[in-house]
Amino acid sequence: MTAASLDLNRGPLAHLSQGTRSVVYRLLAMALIAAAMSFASEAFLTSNNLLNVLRQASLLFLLASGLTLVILTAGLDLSVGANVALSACLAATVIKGTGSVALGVAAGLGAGSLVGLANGLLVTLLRIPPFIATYGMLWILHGVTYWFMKGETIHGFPPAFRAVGSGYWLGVPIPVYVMLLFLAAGIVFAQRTTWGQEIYAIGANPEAARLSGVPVRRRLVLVYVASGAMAGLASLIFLARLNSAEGDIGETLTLPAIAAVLIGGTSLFGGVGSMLGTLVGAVILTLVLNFMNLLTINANWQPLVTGVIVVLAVFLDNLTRKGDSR
Amino acid sequence: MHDAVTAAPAPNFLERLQRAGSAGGAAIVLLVLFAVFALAGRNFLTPGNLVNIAMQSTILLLLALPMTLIILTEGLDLSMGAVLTLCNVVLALVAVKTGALAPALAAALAVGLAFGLLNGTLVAALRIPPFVATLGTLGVAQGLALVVTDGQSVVGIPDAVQQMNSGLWFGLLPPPIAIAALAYLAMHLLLYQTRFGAYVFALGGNREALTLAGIHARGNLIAVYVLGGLMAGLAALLLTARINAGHPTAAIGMEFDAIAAVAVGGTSFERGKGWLLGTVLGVLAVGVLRNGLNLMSVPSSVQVSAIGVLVIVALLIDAFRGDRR
Amino acid sequence: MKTLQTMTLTLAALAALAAAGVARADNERLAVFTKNQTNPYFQAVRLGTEAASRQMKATVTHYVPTKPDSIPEQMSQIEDVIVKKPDAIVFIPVDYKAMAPGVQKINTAKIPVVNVTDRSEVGAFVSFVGASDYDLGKETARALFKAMGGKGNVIGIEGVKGSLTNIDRQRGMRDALKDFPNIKLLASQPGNYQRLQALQVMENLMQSYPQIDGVFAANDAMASGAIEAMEAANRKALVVGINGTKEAIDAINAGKMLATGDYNGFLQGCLGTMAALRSLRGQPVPKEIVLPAAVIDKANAARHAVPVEQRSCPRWEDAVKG
Amino acid sequence: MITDHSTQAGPLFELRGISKSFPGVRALDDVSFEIHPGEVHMLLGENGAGKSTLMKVLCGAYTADAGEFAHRGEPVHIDGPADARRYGIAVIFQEFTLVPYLNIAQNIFLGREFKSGFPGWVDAAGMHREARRILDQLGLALDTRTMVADLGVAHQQMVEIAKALSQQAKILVLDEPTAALSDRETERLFAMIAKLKADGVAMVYISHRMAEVFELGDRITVLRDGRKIATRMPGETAPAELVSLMVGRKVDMSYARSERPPAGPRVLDVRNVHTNSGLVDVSLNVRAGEIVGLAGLVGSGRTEVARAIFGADRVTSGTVEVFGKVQRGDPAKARALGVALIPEGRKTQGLALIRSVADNLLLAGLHKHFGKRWFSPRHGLAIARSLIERLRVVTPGPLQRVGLLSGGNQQKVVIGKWLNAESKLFLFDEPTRGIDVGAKAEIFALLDQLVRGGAAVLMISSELPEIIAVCDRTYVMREGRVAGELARAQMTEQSILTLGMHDA
Repeated sequence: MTAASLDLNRGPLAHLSQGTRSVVYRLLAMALIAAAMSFASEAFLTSNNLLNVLRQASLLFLLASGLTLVILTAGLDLSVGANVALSACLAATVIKGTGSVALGVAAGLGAGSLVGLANGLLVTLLRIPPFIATYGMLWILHGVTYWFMKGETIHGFPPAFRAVGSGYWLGVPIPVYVMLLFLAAGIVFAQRTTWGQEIYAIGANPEAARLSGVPVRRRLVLVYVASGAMAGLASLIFLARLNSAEGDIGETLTLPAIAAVLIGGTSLFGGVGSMLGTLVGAVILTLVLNFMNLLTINANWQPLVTGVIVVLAVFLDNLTRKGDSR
Repeated sequence: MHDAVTAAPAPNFLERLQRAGSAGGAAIVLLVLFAVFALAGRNFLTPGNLVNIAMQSTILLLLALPMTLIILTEGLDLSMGAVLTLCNVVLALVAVKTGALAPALAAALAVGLAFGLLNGTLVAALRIPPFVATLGTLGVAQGLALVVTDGQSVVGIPDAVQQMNSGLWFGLLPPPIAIAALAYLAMHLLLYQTRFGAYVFALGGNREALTLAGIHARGNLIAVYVLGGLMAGLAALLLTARINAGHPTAAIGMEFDAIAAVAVGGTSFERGKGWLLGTVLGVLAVGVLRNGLNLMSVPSSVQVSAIGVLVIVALLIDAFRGDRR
Repeated sequence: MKTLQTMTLTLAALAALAAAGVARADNERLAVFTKNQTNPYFQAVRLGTEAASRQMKATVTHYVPTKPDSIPEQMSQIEDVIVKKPDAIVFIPVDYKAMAPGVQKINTAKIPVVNVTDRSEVGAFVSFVGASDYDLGKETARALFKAMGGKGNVIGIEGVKGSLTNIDRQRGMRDALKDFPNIKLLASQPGNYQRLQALQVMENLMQSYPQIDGVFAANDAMASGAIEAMEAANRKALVVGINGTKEAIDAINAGKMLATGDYNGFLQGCLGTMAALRSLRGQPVPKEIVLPAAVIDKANAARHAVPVEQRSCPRWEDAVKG
Repeated sequence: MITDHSTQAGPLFELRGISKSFPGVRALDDVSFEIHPGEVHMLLGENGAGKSTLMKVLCGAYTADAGEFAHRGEPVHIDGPADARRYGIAVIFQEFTLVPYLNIAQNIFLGREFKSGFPGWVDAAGMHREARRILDQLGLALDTRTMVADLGVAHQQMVEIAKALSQQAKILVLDEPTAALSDRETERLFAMIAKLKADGVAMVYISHRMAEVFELGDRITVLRDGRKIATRMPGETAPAELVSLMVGRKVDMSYARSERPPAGPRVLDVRNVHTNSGLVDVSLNVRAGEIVGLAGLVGSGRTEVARAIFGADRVTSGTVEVFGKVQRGDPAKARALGVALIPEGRKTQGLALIRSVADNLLLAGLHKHFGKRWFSPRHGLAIARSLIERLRVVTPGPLQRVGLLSGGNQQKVVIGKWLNAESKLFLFDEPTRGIDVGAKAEIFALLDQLVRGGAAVLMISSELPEIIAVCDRTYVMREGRVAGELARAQMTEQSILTLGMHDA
């Protein structure tokens, strides 16, 4: 039994499923945080700033969405940040070399997916624990990126490509559309496909899934490829936004992406979580950092605040998941 | 079954090694690396260089030892690198202020203890998954290290601290190696000769058995994390002596190195299966690889990838050997 | 057993591959320490050392921490290098204070060492080669303030807190500010020398400050990040950075950036290497070589446009006066 | 409430009016219970009747909401395992309480390590000596330094028993101790129980096996729905009465089987199969419309046969042919061919306990109902509802977490999963283990219905009466081989045992 538990099985939300309820709580929390912030800073509650927050959250979400699938299967992908770096550098090289954005996009997505495939094979065929397999992969990717880039920067891309990162359509930044698109795709994939159902089942009990005829290895490879592909996609948005690629791009993104997934209510033990939750997680994380910037609070406090939010989110989750031993 | 009741043969030493944590991966990797570097590099097998490797491995070992125990309980401590960093900064600040070793070390150990207690409480009492809890405290420790130093290094460390990195203890060993060896010895005895050690295996292997045996599982679990915090405090002494400074990012990310070393050493993330000596081999494997590649003037980018390959290959060897059971 | 052999072979092959990369030379062997593999500045330094050693017929080996800017790792690399006993060392400490024990080890091993870029607080060096961050900060800021016509609002984007370069660059900028009473520093936030962080900091600060006329970024990557942020928001301001990277020079030529302080890693690499070799060969070397603070702007950008890979080191006598 | 028939000295331990509730469930309701020295008190009840909860209250793992305890007539408190131990209460749990990577001696004395001179230090030599003594008593020749992870299930159960014995318990609670034991080991355990009885140890023995109840029991208490229904002496009752007390209605024990049409074509043909899991040259077949038994001792390779057919274990030589097609793939391929496996471990292998009843019911049949890709939650719920109705699964609704259902209902969900997949060949591995009598009857009725519909069933069971009552013919396994095949007319407990025993 949990140390303390609130009885949230009664009340207005009682008819909702556990998963839906946990997302509703998160949305409420997000609204509360936003409301509190708007008192402290006038600049905060402007449409410009909110769009700004969404744009910043979009990168985090794209990375975190692939990770969500991986974590739903009780796996982990520590290599996403390194994957972004390598994919971005490859895509940048191809764009500069061939002048073709399409080829560059293909290179970025392809490289990301291939890395994901390698992770998936390490985890399934060779049965290395995901934590270690993807950590080893992180080093390998960094090494390859460093070797490939030799400390240089590649910059200056065609305006059409850059618009993907920094442009607007109907007053809303384009990355926000990309984020919403992949949110929808993620929700459909997780909730409305048989593969999604099987992925949840694998996370909840891999042996039972296997003995129910679910091709567990193939599905696992799929989620790692998805995570890699999303890293590849994120790398492209990154590239378009920064208008340059260098070896340390993305290095600092992995832990925040994992944090976003966890704040979003996806359980590290697998089988529980949602895409929408991850989006809310990414937005909450971005909101707080944005707020600290607006108030010009010393950036030294950022890691501390992030850490506290992660623990708090999961702790509150424990309180609301009554009687759940997990 | 009839013959089911007959004696299973007593395990011989080798079998016991293997069982204790597949054991093979780290040992094989270490041997191969040793052989290759000994043949390829002129300076590798010199006493001076071997001492070098040992010295370079001490700090990581001090983290990896308690990490082994934590992983044996099916836990994880991602905050260890950040806590070490914070302890490093605090130790440096106090040492500069007081000019003495004892209060500085005491302060570092106190910080380590506090974070160990915090981690343990979050994990054991509030039931937050270890990965999440310690990811959170990672941020807290890192943030505090930045805040108390405002991002600056702390220098002017008194000699009393720096002496921990020079001279010989017992006329034989440099102090860091002596401390690491003693730490290993203490941890080994703790794990294999005391009740607490048995409870560590039980925490990971079958926590309910422990509760049903009337043992306070939570208390023991907290103790494991406290041990991690204290060892980070002790490691801070070596780190401070080594770099003669406190630095707010000195050991950021070292927890992942420690976890990798534990895994390379053959400890599993599940069911309390593991082997403390394997961790030493894992730490040394990483140390030997880095040192050997440096001696061979291998480009840095290749070194980076080589570390990843090492981790994966060691685990692969274990995975394949595990198949034979 | 088969798989085991395969893996053993893999390991051996890896090591052998590595062995093939070993450079052999009969001339002086230099070990070069830089901070990381990702920042173009250090690549320029490395290229500078290579160019100089080619010209002077020596060989260099690079040592870069596998984790960017890792103090313990650079310490270990120093220890490993001492085992190899190179003829001399060209050294950029990852931290100018915390690498003191490493420098002492080099000194104890009696390997001549030239300090480059970040001036180490402790240790005996053949020479120090570097630029004055203070002067660069001051001159670059001055160029910005002048271009703004001596009035308006400025945003500062700082580098890594506590790093020597950042401290001095900020000090220089603030001293320059004193001469321009009508310029207001709205905010100064750290971007940790990183493009993305600078971009996001800029995006956020633009929300708070509707009127921004100038941006002083402590390096070029952050300046580029700030420019990207403003372009996306359809805003404009004069932006300066420091380091003189190719990217910045391109941006200056394209009219996106006002100026960059020339940190000239290539030249620092050249001179550091030359100083080490000269001292080995018994030629005189000054204790300190500080490059004059030069600001690259549209007027003189053409001179700097040669890619680093194609540059060659100047003659010692031309570069080092007195 | 209890009339004391047997003992002169009065009860050793009493529970009076114990109640215990969990969210949504009243697990124990005013239960009183007493234990006398030197008697074996059998505890019977369907799953979910409250037996396990009662045991956990007794050993201090749960704290009762209401009620009191008395030790030799003195009121006492039990507030944790340590208290229970003080009164000499020891429990042999059904689910193992062993730590895999500790050795046998360490496991036996977990939490009661022998102290040595140095604080915290254990006297390992002393522990091994004492462990040796206990193992010898049980006739176990295992090395006390062996890691428990390296032991088979039966040996682990024996270590569990050794652990309880080592506590010199005055009150020993045994929760289905023979479930994983071979006959020989069961015999040894019974001998041990007799000896303990002679020494005056009181025992509470939970069992689902009627034979044991009458062989060992001095007194029999039946629980139902968390309440005590009755206490009987073995001489005064019969199995039929006990069963009706357990289920609250009369149930026919014979699982009467309807006459079925003659079996159809062969749908499963296993030829000369060898596996790494220990099967040697196994050949057998099953035809459409028949139920074939697979009997044999625990560890004889029955489960391995099912797993090999289902593709869960690799077949190293020989062939498995299903519906005329060679199956050499994984469970996914077996499923595609119409094979279903209802595994032995319901909770570990059969169900995703944290997911809903509906999610579990749908898992194996997703491809049948939703094509290759798209899934519709609404359609899924409708399917789940109809399965729940068809199988009479007792659940508040399809969205209930399956882990919260009783054992019998969980088993129905596992079966429902495969009905939904429209399987044609069902491999049942101990389908009635740990399931109450009422649910057993329902499951057998379902089997009958399946084969009448043209499906084929291979059923593994340790309960010989079940095999005899339900199956059309049976194979008997011994040491990884098929020892023989028995036609319906030849099947008796005697004939099956003879084939399955080693010394036959």
